[in-house]
Amino acid sequence: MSNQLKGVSNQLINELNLEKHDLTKMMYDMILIRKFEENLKQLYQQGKIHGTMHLCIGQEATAVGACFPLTKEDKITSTHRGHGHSIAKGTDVNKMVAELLGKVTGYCKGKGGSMHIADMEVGNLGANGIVAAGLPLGTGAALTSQMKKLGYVVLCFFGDGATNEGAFHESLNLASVWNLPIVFFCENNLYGMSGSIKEMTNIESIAVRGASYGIPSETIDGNDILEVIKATTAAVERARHNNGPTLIEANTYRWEGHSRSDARKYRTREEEKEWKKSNDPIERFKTVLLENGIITEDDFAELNEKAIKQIQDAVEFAESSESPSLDTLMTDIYV
Amino acid sequence: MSNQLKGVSNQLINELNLEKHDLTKMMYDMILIRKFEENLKQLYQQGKIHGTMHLCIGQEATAVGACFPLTKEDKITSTHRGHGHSIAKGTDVNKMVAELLGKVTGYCKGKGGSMHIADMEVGNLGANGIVAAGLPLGTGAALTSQMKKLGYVVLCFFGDGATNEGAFHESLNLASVWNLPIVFFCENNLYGMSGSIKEMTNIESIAVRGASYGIPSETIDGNDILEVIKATTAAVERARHNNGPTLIEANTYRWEGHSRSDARKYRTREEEKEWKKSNDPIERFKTVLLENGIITEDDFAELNEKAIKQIQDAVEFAESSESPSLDTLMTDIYV
Amino acid sequence: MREISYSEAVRESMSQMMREDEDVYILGEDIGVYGGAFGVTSGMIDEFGPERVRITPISEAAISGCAVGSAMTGMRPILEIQFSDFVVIAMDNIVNQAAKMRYMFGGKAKVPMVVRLPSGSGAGFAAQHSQSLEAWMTHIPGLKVVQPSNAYDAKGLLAAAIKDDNPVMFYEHKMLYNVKSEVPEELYEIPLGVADIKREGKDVTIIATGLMVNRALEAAEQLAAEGIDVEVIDPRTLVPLDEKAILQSVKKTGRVLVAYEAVKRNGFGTEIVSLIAESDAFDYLDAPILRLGGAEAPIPYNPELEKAAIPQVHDIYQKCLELLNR
Amino acid sequence: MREISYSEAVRESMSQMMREDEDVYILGEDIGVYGGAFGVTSGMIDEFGPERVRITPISEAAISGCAVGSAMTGMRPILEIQFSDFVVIAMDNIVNQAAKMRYMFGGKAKVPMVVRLPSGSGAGFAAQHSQSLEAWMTHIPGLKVVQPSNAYDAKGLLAAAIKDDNPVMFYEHKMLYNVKSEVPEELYEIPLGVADIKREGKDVTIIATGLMVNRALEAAEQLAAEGIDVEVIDPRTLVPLDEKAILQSVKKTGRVLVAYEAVKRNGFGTEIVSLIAESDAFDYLDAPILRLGGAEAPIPYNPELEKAAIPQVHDIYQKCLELLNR
Ligand SMILES: Cc1ncc(C[n+]2csc(CCOP(=O)(O)OP(=O)(O)O)c2C)c(N)n1
Ligand SMILES: Cc1ncc(C[n+]2csc(CCOP(=O)(O)OP(=O)(O)O)c2C)c(N)n1
Ligand SMILES: [Mg+2]
Ligand SMILES: [Mg+2]
Repeated sequence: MSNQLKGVSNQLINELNLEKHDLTKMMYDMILIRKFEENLKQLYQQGKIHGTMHLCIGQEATAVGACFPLTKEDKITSTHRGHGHSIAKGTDVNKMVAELLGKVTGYCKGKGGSMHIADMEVGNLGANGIVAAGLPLGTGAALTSQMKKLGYVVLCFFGDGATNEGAFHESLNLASVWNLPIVFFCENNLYGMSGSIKEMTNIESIAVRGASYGIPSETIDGNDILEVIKATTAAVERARHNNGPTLIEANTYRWEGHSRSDARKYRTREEEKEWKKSNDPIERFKTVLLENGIITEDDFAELNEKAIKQIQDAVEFAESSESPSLDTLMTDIYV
Repeated sequence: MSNQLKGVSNQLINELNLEKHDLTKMMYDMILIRKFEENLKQLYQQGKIHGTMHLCIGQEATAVGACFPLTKEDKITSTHRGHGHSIAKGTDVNKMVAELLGKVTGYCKGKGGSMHIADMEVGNLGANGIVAAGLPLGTGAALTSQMKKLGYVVLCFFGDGATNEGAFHESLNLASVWNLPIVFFCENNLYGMSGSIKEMTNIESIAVRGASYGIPSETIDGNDILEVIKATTAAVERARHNNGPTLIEANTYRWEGHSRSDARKYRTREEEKEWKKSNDPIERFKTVLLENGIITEDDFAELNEKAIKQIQDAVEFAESSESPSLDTLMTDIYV
Repeated sequence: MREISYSEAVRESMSQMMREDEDVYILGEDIGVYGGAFGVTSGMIDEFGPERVRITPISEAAISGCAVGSAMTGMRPILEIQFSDFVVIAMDNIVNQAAKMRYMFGGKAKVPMVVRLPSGSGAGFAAQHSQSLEAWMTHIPGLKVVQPSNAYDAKGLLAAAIKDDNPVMFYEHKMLYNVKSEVPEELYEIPLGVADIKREGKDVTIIATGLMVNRALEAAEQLAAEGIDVEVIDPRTLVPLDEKAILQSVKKTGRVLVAYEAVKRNGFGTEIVSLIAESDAFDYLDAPILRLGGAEAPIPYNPELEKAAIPQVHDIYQKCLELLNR
Repeated sequence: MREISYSEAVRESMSQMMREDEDVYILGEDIGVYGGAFGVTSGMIDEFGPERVRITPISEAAISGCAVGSAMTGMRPILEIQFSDFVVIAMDNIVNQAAKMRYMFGGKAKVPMVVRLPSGSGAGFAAQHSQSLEAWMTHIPGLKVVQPSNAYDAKGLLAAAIKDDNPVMFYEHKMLYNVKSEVPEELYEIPLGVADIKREGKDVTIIATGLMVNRALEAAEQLAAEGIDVEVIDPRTLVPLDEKAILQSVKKTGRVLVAYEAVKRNGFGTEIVSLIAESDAFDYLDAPILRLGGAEAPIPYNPELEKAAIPQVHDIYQKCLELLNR
């Protein structure tokens, strides 16, 4: 990791004044997401998961950092690449793995799979298989908060690719005009499925688009969890105090292919290596925590073990769960 | 008319170096549009036109000014409020009135009506009943020009309200990324159907949205035809020389209601009066032409007479035309 | 009983529901002082204010998604799509989100929303403003689809739709807005899924939807003069569909005409025909199951052409004679 | 003859047409080095370059409209919608623009474009990536709708679709992409509107579309073992529909099963049923017209549930027995 990158984080850790407990929890969540995804990859290779799935390895800091300032009452909308968001928002990994294995104990009783995990109880309004679809839904959820004076804030996750959908444009405008309590959080991982955002737009950064709606926006280093926390906390506060939406663009990188069938021809192995080597969000956070004496190497190893164990348990839970009975095909269609 | 407004025009008429013949033709076209619309209003009141129609009285300068730099090979896409655009692009008023009366001699053989007038021969790709639908179509027409190296430029007309549609966003981005020969021309007449653009967005001007796509943009006085010509000429030149799209926001005002059933409760009669009194694009252009000795009051009166006559002839042509035979119901569906 | 128009009935139903339940709100383009393109929401903003009668930008994708998002979090939105043709821009939210969310989430969400869709031809608005696309919606599990043919039904069905916890597509017909009929002042509900036998008869069954119900009734009057006794069934809700009422009538008469305004090919009438053709009522049929639907053409502007594009009273009359080999 | 897969057949057809006619180009998301979500365009960018194999932003509204705009001005675009479910975002351009433009303009425009739509379930992609919405398109006058069931048909029909001067919705089935069959190397066209009798028989007619054609053929084999002689008709194009072929077969067998994967309610099969029920073939029917369609549910993720959601070979087999009262 470059000294420059470290410098920012070290400064922020003092500025943000976070409790050790919170920092450790976030470190743990990031590791948990990584282990979760690594395990899914295996399960997929073993043929235990079918269909498709989109891993977020390399993007753990945006998920965990953006969810940190949120209370349980606050809500998120997520994407096809949503496992990290879900875990960070407090969604139970047992039920997540069970869902991925198509089991009745899964969040969706096996009916939804990776792209439709939702957990209303912790404010997770759901992953989504349609690019940018979470933005209008989140806008509506924010409207409920405003109309019913519930005080909660909505944070919408979406990718760089999603910002070229009409739904992005219309939602940001509507949220701005109605001054809704919402944070639009873009994970710019440089690519859509294969389309490089540099080629899919003609602008320097996605954050410039905020100005089209009178929405304040900024671009941040999405692999520095502390920077993510800082920006999101400010945005959530704005929303909470009726100051309207914010657009955050967090730069990051997905280590894996888009989905399981991606030969990654649209980018170089060197680029990937560079990100992995010098810009791993977990390594970066770990270094900051170590340097600031928040955790030790031993603590980190322990967190790792614990996460591995938690995922193992989740896989066991899922594997030992029942498949849904065939008659559930026709339930849950109407209330 | 304020001295300030006059000043700009007087300066421009020298700068733009326009021929007397062109200036007179434009004056005539503006008058012709006004007379056309006034006549439609009458025909509608007489029950000779049914359905709906959207008058552009008060917006003559944008239509005529924006079409001036276009050659016959260049193309426009238009809107529900498209009569002015059509006339300015050279579409024949006889066939337009015939279409509005549902006659077989109309542009669409009576099948399209006001919202679907098109004239491929003069590069008029059509009005459109769907707000913002002309933008992606125009983008495609510009792509044809680029791919087939045809050298033509496309100018898309749309309203302020249309800029909140996803199609606006997606089209500007696509046109920018592909560097297409297109001009996005927004007639900002302050209102959608009833929604004030000030309330439907949170921004000072629509032109700021260009930055979201890396598209140069500017806001102009749309009731000063010379300013319209200047901005559009520059934009068309940019497009023609492969320098990509431009976004122009032209401020103007529609004098009439949105369509024939509009009680105009969303705006004041004072506001209307103010625009009509001190910002009539025809009066403004006339004054400049008079002051610069391009035409005389007599010339102007003559142009007026001629336009009235031309519209009378068009109405006569239309009224004496046949209705389509019933078997045309099932023709023109497939090639 | 007092008579009010279809459009007043819709407004009254919304207003009464909004007085009863503060979670109900309406959103759409130009629904404030303008009163919406067809005046249906006229005056509502005065009573309920701009918070509950929310004028939106021209952004069908965002406003439909916003309706879904607010419905899944506790509100009961009524979304007015200005002309039902513009629903094309809102389809993702209706089809991929609202309709499927409960199922995809394993029953852990509900989306109580009503989408009001002024549809149909007859007003000279041409091809992009005159469609009848309700059949699309019936093809999407998770949606309910309602199509009232008169003011009384409109009021009661809309109340039921607003109270329903599922997304309901509510098709209003532009040409019915000004048609008056007797409507009680108090709020009442007509349950979704119950057909109405608009006229009893024993010789022929006409199953008609929307505007065609009224035309079928007119044709039935003319046929009565010829001694032909026509039964007219109005399903009122296409999903859920009152199959029983339809099949019973078919068994009784043995002759069926299905009449709808939408494009004939694959219109909702084809589902009704198929239901009958695969059922035990098949054995009671004394004649082919006839259909009348809209021409397989976009709706034209010219009024005569426009009229020719959809079934008229006389067409219905003729088809009934045909069914009786007369 | 050599065998190639359905997906190779689609690619070959596009490539051969692009070599023949420089106005043909393809646009869509990730169709470059990625080869598209299903690899159908693999390698095409190498031959034709990024100008004619145009990778687009994720902007279904713009790219569909761009296709229409370029088609009406002289190009012949092939638009790949990554999963047919995403067509919801492109519906305005398809339904209100492409389909109606020629008509609205009184015959003064044409829109020669093909929209390729990978559809259907079976791959575990769940509710938003597995739909079969071709029935929507058949309801829209001005569109043609094609649904090939094997590699040979796919190649020839696609060539015809690309040469057609109208907007053609071309439904490809994800589960067929890897299925191989004999396909000539040279370019050939299968005219739109001509059904294919995939198997001749005299006892029962199965009219099946898309993936169901293959299942019907399997069921027919099993039924043959029981002495039941099944005719399998594949319409191949839903619009225009080869009504004659269908009605002839019905008159011959007197027993009909219509099988389709799409949601049963208002799927395209209902149009086929209705056609038969209103025709003179009605009098030849010896049994009700049976239907098999997808469950009236969103497509679930779990593989067993997913399988249960659409007709299987055994279901077809059973229904045929039912038709014969066995
Ligand atoms: C409307 C729509 N179009 C296309 C797709 C196919 N698709 C799924 S993910 C994806 C790329 C999304 O890119 P981005 O928004 O940057 O998210 P990322 O995958 O990088 O997290 C695409 C094209 C889709 N699911 N929905
Ligand atoms: C997609 C769509 N939504 C709504 C409408 C109804 N409508 C027609 S014109 C209009 C207002 C358009 O405003 P603007 O773009 O500013 O154009 P103007 O009428 O002012 O010229 C509306 C809402 C439509 N035709 N299409
Ligand atoms: Mg991305
Ligand atoms: Mg306007």
